[in-house]
Amino acid sequence: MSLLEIQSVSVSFGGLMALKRVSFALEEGEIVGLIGPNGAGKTTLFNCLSAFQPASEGHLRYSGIALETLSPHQVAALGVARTFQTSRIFRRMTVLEHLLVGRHLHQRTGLWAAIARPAWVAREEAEARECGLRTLALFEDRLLPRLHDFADTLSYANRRRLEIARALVAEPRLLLLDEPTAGMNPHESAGIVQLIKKIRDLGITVLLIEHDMKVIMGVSDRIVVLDHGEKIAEGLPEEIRRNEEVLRAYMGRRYGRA
Amino acid sequence: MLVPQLINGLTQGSLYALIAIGFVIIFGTMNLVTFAHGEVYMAGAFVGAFAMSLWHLPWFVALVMGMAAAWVLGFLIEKVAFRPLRTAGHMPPLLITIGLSIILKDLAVVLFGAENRPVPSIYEQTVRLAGVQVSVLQLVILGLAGTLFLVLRLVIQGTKIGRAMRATAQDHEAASAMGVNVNRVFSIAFALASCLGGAAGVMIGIYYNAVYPTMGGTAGLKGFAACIFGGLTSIPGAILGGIIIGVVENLTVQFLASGYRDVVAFLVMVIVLVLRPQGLLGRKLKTV
Amino acid sequence: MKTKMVPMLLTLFTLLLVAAPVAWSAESIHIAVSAPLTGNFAEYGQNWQKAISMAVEWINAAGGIKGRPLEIVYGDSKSDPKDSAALAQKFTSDNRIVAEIGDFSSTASMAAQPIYDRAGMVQLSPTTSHPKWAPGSPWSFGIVGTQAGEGPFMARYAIERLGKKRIAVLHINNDWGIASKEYFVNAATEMGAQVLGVESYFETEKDFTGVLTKLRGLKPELIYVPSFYNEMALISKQREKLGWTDVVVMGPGSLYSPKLLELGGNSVNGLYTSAVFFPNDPRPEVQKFVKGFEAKYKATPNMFAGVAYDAINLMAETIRKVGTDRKAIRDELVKTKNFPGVTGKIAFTERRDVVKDYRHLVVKDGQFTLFDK
Amino acid sequence: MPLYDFVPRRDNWYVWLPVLAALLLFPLLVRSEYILSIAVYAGIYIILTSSLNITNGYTGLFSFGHAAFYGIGAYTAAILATRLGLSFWLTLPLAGVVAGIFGAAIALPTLRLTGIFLALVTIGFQEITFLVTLNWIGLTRGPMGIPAIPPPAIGGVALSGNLGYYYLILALDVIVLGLLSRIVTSRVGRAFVAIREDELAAQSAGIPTFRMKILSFVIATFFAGIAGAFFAHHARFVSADSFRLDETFAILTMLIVGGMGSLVGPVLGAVLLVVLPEASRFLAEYRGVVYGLILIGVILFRPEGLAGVPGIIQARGALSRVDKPSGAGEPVG
Amino acid sequence: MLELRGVSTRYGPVQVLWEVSLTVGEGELVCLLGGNASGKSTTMKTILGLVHPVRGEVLFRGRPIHRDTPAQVVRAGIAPVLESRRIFPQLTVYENLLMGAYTRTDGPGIRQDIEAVYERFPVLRERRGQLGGTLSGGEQQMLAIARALLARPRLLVMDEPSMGLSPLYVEKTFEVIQDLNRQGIAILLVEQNANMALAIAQRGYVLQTGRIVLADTAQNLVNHPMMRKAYLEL
Repeated sequence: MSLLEIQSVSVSFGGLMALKRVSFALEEGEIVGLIGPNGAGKTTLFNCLSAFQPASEGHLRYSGIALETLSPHQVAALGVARTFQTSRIFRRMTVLEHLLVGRHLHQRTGLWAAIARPAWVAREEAEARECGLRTLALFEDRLLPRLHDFADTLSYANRRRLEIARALVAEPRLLLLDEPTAGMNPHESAGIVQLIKKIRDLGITVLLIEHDMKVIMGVSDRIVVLDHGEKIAEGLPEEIRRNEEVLRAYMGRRYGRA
Repeated sequence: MLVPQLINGLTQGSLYALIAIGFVIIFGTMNLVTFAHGEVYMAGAFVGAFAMSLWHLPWFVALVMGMAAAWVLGFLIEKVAFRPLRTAGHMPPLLITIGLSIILKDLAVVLFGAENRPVPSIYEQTVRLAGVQVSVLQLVILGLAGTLFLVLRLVIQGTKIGRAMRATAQDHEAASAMGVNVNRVFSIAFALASCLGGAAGVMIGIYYNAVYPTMGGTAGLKGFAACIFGGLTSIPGAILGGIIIGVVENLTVQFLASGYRDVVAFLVMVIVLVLRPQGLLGRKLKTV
Repeated sequence: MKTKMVPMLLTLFTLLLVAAPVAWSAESIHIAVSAPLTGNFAEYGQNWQKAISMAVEWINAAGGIKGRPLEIVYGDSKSDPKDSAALAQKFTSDNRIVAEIGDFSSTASMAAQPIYDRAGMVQLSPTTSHPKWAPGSPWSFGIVGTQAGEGPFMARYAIERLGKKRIAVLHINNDWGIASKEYFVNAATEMGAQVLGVESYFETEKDFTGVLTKLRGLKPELIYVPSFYNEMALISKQREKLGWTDVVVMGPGSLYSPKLLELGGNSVNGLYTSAVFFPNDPRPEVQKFVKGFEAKYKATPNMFAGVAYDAINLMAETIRKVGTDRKAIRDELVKTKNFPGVTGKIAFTERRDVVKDYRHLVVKDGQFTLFDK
Repeated sequence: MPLYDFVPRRDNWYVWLPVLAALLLFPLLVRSEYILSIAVYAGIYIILTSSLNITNGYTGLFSFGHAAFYGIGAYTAAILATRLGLSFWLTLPLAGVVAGIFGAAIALPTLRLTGIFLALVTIGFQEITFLVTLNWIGLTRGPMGIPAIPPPAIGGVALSGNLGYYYLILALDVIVLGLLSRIVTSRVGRAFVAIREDELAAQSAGIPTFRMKILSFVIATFFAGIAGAFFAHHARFVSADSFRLDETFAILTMLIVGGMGSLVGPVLGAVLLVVLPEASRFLAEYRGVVYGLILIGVILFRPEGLAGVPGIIQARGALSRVDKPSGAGEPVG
Repeated sequence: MLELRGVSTRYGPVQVLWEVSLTVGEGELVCLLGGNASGKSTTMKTILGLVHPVRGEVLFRGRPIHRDTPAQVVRAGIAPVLESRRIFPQLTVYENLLMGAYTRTDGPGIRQDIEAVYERFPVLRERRGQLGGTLSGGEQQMLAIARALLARPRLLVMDEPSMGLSPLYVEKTFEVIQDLNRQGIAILLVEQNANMALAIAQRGYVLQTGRIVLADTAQNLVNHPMMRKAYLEL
């Protein structure tokens, strides 16, 4: 059984079809790139997967569980974490606090425990902190020295890293990354490529939206291409590279000759 | 007693509608809510009252003066409270207008005293229409409110600045790219909204024969409720909302008790907000 | 470590709190007045203030109380129970203050009552007329009379003197208004009148068209309106505009004010009311007060000014007799008999309120005139 | 460390010792009923602002109806004490519970709304509560208010002077602030802040945002109810006028002036704005004007208040995302 | 006629354009190409005065306009066709056209020009009383172009006119663009659809992550190996 199966999913906004019967599957441990020109429906698909956007048709199965009827936090509880296209960091929280929020699902302190503070609450917090620091170590010295800095003082690239760290600390099985290198310089992007590989080595399956083709080609095991809401190609990076349909989607038809 | 109550409600409702339209214009173009609108209405009412009682001017001159004063006040409020905070989200301008409303109300108390200021009566006669005794003043107010609605419609639908206001409301970046001076449109929209509030203030002063510094509070909230009824963005919706609230209030007085009439207005507001935040006639607002 | 800021700031606040009290001259005798100087009832509070200031001026010009000048400490309660209670805290904790006058509304007076009671200080209200007020504490006094007296008096006026049997009531919805309504309605029903309907309004309302339309539908011969003159003027004008002319309007003595004539214009002609205070009253104390008030403020005093004037004079008189001890003042005040007030003779019942004489008035040609028929 | 970041912890509790000592000694130094009564009011407002801070500051839900819950608490205590003769020690928690239930009842249907709509519904609720209190004479005695509420008794002795009330509210403040600080420094408090900062991101971190928002509302309204009960037993009289929209605005102003999203801010705001008008009686007539000017000045020049977390009131609700073309790039004249 | 010199633009902390320089000559049709998020739209907004650059300058007919308001830019003779059309959905077609002529005060001239665009786009005449939002995507595109023409521009700046349109309307749009250019209006065409744009343009620039990486004649660009790379990183 595939980890994630997307079966003929369509989404329409008031008559406009953002996704048209898109189907593909993700196997455990894969890195799959999701590409396509602007408006192709990539982020819409992500929103469907994380239950922010209901699918008008089709099915989404994650390790056999239907995602359609769940709410976003329930999807997260299943082990699906995501980042957002435009960084959605908690601007007035510190780096460490982001990681603690990321551990939310692995903690159980509720209102009464917060007030009564039995010993296990402190242990739970210490464990979350541990786990957070371990996760930050993946980013070498980018975030660790800024543990107590507010997120809105971070550089753009660090904000994206922080978002990834927050998703990772939840120990997901499936990680959805939406343009993790947007706004990064080539050197920083290369770092993200390494990071994504490390993430895969942790046993996490990655679905990646990315505009930087160097990143996509460098990291993906397979690539799925969307255009105007339809899947127009799926295959290994080499195959996609040679695919004329993909080229046309990006560069347009030749005027007068199409 | 049903027909007279309907007429009472209609008269009162048309004045709520004038206040509500102000909220619609401001929210529609700027996507912001003002809390000082009731105090603008109060200021207009005072100017109108002074014009009639101290300077003994005819009521229509008082009306124009009240509207002009409200226009100027609205213009200033936009400059002080909204202009510096255009990109700051909803809350800061809202809170500033709360501050302004407290200041205006207290200044009015200090300057004019807390008591009622009498406003001379006009059109004290009644006429019989289809067997029902109707106050001439009520008819005059209804006529005036109707005229203002029409003039407003002409301004918004038929003039260049009206078109610019609508365009700005729909897409202020695109309007800006067309060469519209968005700040100027905002100023004018705010002043226009205030001016209608001022008109309502003058008329309510004449209708109830009294103006007083705290008159803005409840009136502002009721106008707001009416505006929500119409979904914050629809002028016909606001007019309908105002009239419905006016009529329902008077029916509440007739069939329930006078003390409950405001409850009904706010209940309507809360229910509409919870069940249909876009209002009855408002366009659906995008979220997320 | 910037965290030191926290204790430092808190210490600063503590100092502010300590520094708050203000000093005043030592030898004066201080009487506190808790009154609505701003807010919805500001007009009535300002009437008090005018009358009280004038009385104090006169007392001090005549050498004060045994050589000591009288000084008033005003507190603005807005007639809000919370402010009135806060002022009570302030007044009772100030050792120089010997007694208090106020508050305006029954609600505000009763909110402060337990505090004066606890501290042991006289609370003499010029206007509180709720029958349950004065009996609520041995330290509470009322001098305007109670609704228990005025209500039946007005009912008799309506039914026996004017011969109106179909009656509707429109009252202000507060302690005073409800008590007024109840005593009037009970008395009227007992006297055989038919009370067709009772409506109420809140103090902030200005629109009476709806409620008047409703009452009109009941076809009463008389409407009894326990309210203040401000609202009465609006009610009359709006009634006139609705064309409702075939009805007699009556209300208690709170309506009696020149302001009613000014605000109400023609619409209040034919209105029946009563008064405990009447400026044309030939008694010398009344004439002295009215002349002085008119000279000083260019306006005729109303009932509110009159009762406040009586309150301060009664208080000054009591202090003159027994000195400045709070307890002694109370014990002496209880014994008051036949104090010649401008609102009539003041003699406290065992409930520490008074029984007033009322005069029948009617508005004729824009003037209050004594009604005698 | 900025002031807004101050949270009592194991390693810094000692800085509070001199403060606590000063507060304990304070009444013995001033010995003025009047000043003590001001201090008691400041204590009540500390609870009100701190609890409002949970929704408006920490969770970023702008409620404009706090005075209504304060009033519900006060009336609950007043009615239970005068009709059923319950003691303060019972009415206090019950008032909190009743206010919290109302909070949940209001929150359930309305918390799906965000930003300005939530503010408007709470204003509507505020007005309705006021008017119902005024009209439901059978329960609340309407405009007459409820007098003769018994004072709290400690060990069978009823409090009489403000000295007792002072120590009582001091203890209550310490407890409430202690509870609130435990809540906001826990996983629950972090979830609140995450919702304020970015609701979608919070959801995708697995936070059940709807449930947490309700919880935040219930906590805030519970403590407002507690403040109300104390008020009722202190003033010994409640009437609807004390819990109107102006009162909400006053609490809101204190919160904004003190600063939102921090534990220290609301305390500073409440104390400052209770003391300032009393210390400046000469401004009596202009008090409202001064309040308004302070509010405007703070929002224009220091929107985070004295000790608040910067940027909270500028946070954009869902509605402002409607005008997506704006706000990008440098502002253009 | 239009010249950008070393323009850098940022949104808050994020720099989007880095030292962008380009020129559009009198009567020229120049395209600005690039993949997703390469900075094309920001370049356009910078030219239109909707965003102000932090460094560098924008000259139009020799005069700096990078500190001007959008209104001044329009008056100077630059009209925009914004990305995804951005017509006013609640205004009628006719009113949308009037908005295009917002900065003009010559009533008769405006009426004449509206007649002229009706001639060019008969469908707009048919729908003149309809609300803009009820038009189909292609019709909206025609309206957006017509609206820009009503400013009587010397330079038309078009942001991705092909986006989200059916192939038929894409062709139609490009025909119109070519036609307008033949009549002497200079055009800066910001496009993702490189092949199509290069087929009608005289020169082209390629943006990649906020920097100009290629500048050449259209003919040379069509088969330039860098093109593929710029888009697909091949």
